[in-house]
Amino acid sequence: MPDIRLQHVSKAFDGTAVLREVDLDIAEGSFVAIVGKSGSGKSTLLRIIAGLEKASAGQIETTDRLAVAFQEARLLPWLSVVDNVSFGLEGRDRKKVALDALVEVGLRAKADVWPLTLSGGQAQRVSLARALVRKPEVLLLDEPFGALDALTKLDMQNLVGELWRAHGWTVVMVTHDVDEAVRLADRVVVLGDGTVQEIVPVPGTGPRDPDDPALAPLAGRLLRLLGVPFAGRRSLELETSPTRLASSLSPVS
Amino acid sequence: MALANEAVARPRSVSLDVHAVSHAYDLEGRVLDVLDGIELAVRPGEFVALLGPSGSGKSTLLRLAAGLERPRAGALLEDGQPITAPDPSRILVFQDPTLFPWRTVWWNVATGLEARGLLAKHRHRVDDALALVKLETFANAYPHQLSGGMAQRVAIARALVNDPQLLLLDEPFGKLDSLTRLSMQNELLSLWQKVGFTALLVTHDVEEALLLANRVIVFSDRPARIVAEIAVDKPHPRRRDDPELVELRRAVLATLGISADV
Amino acid sequence: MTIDVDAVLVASSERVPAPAGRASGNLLAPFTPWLSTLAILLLWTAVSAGGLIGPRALPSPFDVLAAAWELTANGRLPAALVASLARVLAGTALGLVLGLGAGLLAGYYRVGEMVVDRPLQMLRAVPFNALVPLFIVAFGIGELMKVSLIAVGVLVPIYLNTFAGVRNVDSKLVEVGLVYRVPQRLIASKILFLGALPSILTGLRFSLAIAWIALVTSETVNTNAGVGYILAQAQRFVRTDQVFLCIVIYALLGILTDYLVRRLEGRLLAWRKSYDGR
Amino acid sequence: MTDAIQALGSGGYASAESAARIWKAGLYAALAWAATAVVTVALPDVVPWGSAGLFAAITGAGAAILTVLAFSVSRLGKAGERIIYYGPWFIALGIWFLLWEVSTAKLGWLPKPFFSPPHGLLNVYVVDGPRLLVCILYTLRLWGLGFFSGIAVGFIAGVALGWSARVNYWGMPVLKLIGPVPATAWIPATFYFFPTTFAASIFIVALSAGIPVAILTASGVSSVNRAFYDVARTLGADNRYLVFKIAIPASLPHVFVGLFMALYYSFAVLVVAEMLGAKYGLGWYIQFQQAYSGYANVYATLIIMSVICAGIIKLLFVARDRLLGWQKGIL
Repeated sequence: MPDIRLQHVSKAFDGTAVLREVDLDIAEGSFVAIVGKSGSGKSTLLRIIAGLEKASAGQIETTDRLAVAFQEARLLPWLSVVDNVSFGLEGRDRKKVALDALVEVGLRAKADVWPLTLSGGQAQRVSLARALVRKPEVLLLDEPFGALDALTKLDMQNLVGELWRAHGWTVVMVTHDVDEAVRLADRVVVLGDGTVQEIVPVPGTGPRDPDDPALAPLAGRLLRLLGVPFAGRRSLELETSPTRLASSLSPVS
Repeated sequence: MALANEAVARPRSVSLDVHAVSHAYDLEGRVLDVLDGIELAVRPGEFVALLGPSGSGKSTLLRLAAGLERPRAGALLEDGQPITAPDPSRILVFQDPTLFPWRTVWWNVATGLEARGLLAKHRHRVDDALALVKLETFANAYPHQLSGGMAQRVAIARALVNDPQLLLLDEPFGKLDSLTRLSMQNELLSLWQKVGFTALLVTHDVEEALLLANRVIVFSDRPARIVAEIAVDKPHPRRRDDPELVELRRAVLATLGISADV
Repeated sequence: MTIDVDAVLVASSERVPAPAGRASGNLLAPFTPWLSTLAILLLWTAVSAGGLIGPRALPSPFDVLAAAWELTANGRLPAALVASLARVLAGTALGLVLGLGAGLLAGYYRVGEMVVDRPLQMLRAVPFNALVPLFIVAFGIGELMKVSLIAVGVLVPIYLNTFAGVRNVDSKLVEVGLVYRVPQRLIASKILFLGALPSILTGLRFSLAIAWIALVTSETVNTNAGVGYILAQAQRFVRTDQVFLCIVIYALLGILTDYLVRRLEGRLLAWRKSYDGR
Repeated sequence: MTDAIQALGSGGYASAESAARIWKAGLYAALAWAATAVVTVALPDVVPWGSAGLFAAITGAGAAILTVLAFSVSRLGKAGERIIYYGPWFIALGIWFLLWEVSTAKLGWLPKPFFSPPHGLLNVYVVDGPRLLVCILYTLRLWGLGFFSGIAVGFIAGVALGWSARVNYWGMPVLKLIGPVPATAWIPATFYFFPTTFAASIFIVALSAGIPVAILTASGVSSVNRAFYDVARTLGADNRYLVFKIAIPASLPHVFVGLFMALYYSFAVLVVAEMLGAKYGLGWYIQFQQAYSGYANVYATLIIMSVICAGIIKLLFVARDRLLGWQKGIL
């Protein structure tokens, strides 16, 4: 039974087609990564699932109980961390629920500070906690770690993977990073020219060891599908010839 | 070694010597030690990467090498000459492109020449530098019209137009999306191979360091000391899935105290 | 938790170390910013004592203090202060309520913008001081005219800043509210209003400066109480010391309100503090 | 803004759809204007105000132009679209004139000295035109001298305060001290210091304009992202270059905020300065006419003032948009 079903979904902005006839079933409890180049329409797809954008055509079946974490944590800077997490919740125990969620993301100690004092990784954890307290069925991640440094990113991937295992959500993650996609997802959807180019299954369950030898060829294949050859394999093609360069960049003084 | 030969073939690159450099900042009355007795010799034309945890003082070392600050102790030498002030022979490229938003791409690149009064004679160099990063068509665009990758390319062109002998790179690709980052790494590598500057790269990304550098220096937590030095004796181009590199990567991550396994 | 070295870098890479920083170990450190003020006072005393200009044109600080004592002793100054402050408070409160209301209306609703924005933009183009004759026609020459003149002066900047503040709140934050199906009233109060607050407070500071200008203006018209009245009297009888006293009082009141708004900003915008420091 | 775009869009749509059709709003507007003209000539004034014929002629001509436009506007392209966009305003204006005319001159509902019919205002321009023109010139001279000298000094002081820690150390407390003093409060004191009231008035206007510019320029310069200086220094920039090519352009957005504040303050102070000591000028004229209950003259002057102020504000906006074009997208 699919949790999210997209049928013939199209979207155009001012006559320019961004998505064309996208069909996609996302099974309950699965972790799907959507990869694509800039402008491939992957963020638009996520925004349509989240209900932030209306499709120009097609049907979408989804659940009400969904939460989104964006690339920027998008915390309200004038509310404390715990108030951000419980923002919009009803009920007496909202503060306790929020504190529990902060414990889960490992930031209980920062409950009462202002968001602007947090590092990028911490802010992203708070944003995850804010999603957690809504007890979602579906978690949408829009390049959640794109702005983090490489080491923090590894930590955050581990956290998201563990939370996914613990809560049994359906997760849809949009990312640029094929390594991230193969580390975490069950299936990787390659988006290009507004349509699904290919769906690549990933064996095992995430979060996986990034040095797992099975992952490198997968990542390589995804990169080729995205039109980026393996780093280092590509021959260096510069339009300027070395001789011209040498003359043009001769010492000035 | 091949590298030494290359260095001979590159008379326009310089060496950088860091001798017993320590540095600290005053922070609200407290002294915050950042660097502790750093000893490092970078050969002409070499590509060295600095790896370390957040806030470990890697960027500080680059600021010292650029001459933006003077170390509290120790000395930094460029080709044997002490570094005391910023000089266009050493250019620092920041994590943010820090383009001047009120100047067009062309004028951003021209800044260094203009500041030194060389612009009138060397206008073509600006065009050449833009061609080098394949942004000729964007010469009249303003920075806010550029994507992150394009802006970082402009920042690199702005550095290269001055014919730097030492390029200091402070996480130059840290804020780019990963696909753009891969192609920018390739471009940087090819520029280094063709232009022949000495490069010192600060990065968080172990893979990036291993793919690009001849030598990887690992810093400890603050105050930073050098805890490991790894020579990467592989010719370029390198493959990401090269088993030796994968093994090195695991070792480096372990040194940094981060387990990639779950 | 490690300290963000970037923040340290910025803090320590000041171009020139500020002299205040050098004296930071000194016991007198908190008073050093006032050194230049002290210097001005000394210069003032020296010039007036030197007799270069003459007490008619420039009374010494002591003359001004004496005038203050004289007017306090006969009760005129306290009464005037009460009258002036009451005017400013009433006018500012009125202008604040109207300006804030109009700004929020125009900021939240398109319809509100259409109704409110055009007339207020027109009002903005008229120097409010020039409206004095009209206000006299409409409200007479009593307190009502003075209060409403101040209110109009205050209203325009508050309105402009509230409106711009609401409209400039990052739409990405509003989007968060939409995704999590937060009720409209919470989006209005917790996202749009709080997000506009920095801008509103800027408007308030600007407005208070205007309020004092408006007060001075309105008190030149048929006043029999207030600091402006003392000023007018002093001018008529060429009591230069009292004229200067009134200027000093206006200055102190202006500084006081500026200080109060700063305190208010410090409280309400505490969340920005860490950010501004970077 | 979006409203404008939408309205423009729908206007264009309407005109494209009915190239041959007439512009109805234009006809209604013409009707209202024509009615005003007829009422003005046909009915007698309760008390004569003068220039009724001229006003009727103007509104009548307006009605004629609107009628012609109603049939030709679809052929005027871009300009036509703008005219169609303002169509409702033409109607509103016509009705407003009509009501105004009837309620004041024709029926005398609103009392005579305080409320003037539109042709009463027109009469002011006709009768007192030359004097008003002189007043406008005097006001503009006073404002221009005061404002520009004020912002020039304020800008230079602001750059120095923002750039040099030493200047900041000594200067900022002084600025903080005199900044909040209402500029009008200085007026009595300045009369002692300056030889002429004119010089005193210029000083007051300059002060009111200079202080916000100085404060905001200083905060602009000191809040320039330090990374810009670092970049420029590594590229070989000296201090001169840093000030003129980095600090000043980077702080321009702040400077413009200061300029807008300066404009607002300077207008307010200008009027007061003219009311107190001047021999000519719009503020003086208002004061003078008020004393003789010449309220039509007061209104007429207010209209001139708001047109001048709106024009200057507009000019400043244009200047800002040109100079800060690079900022688009950041805002």
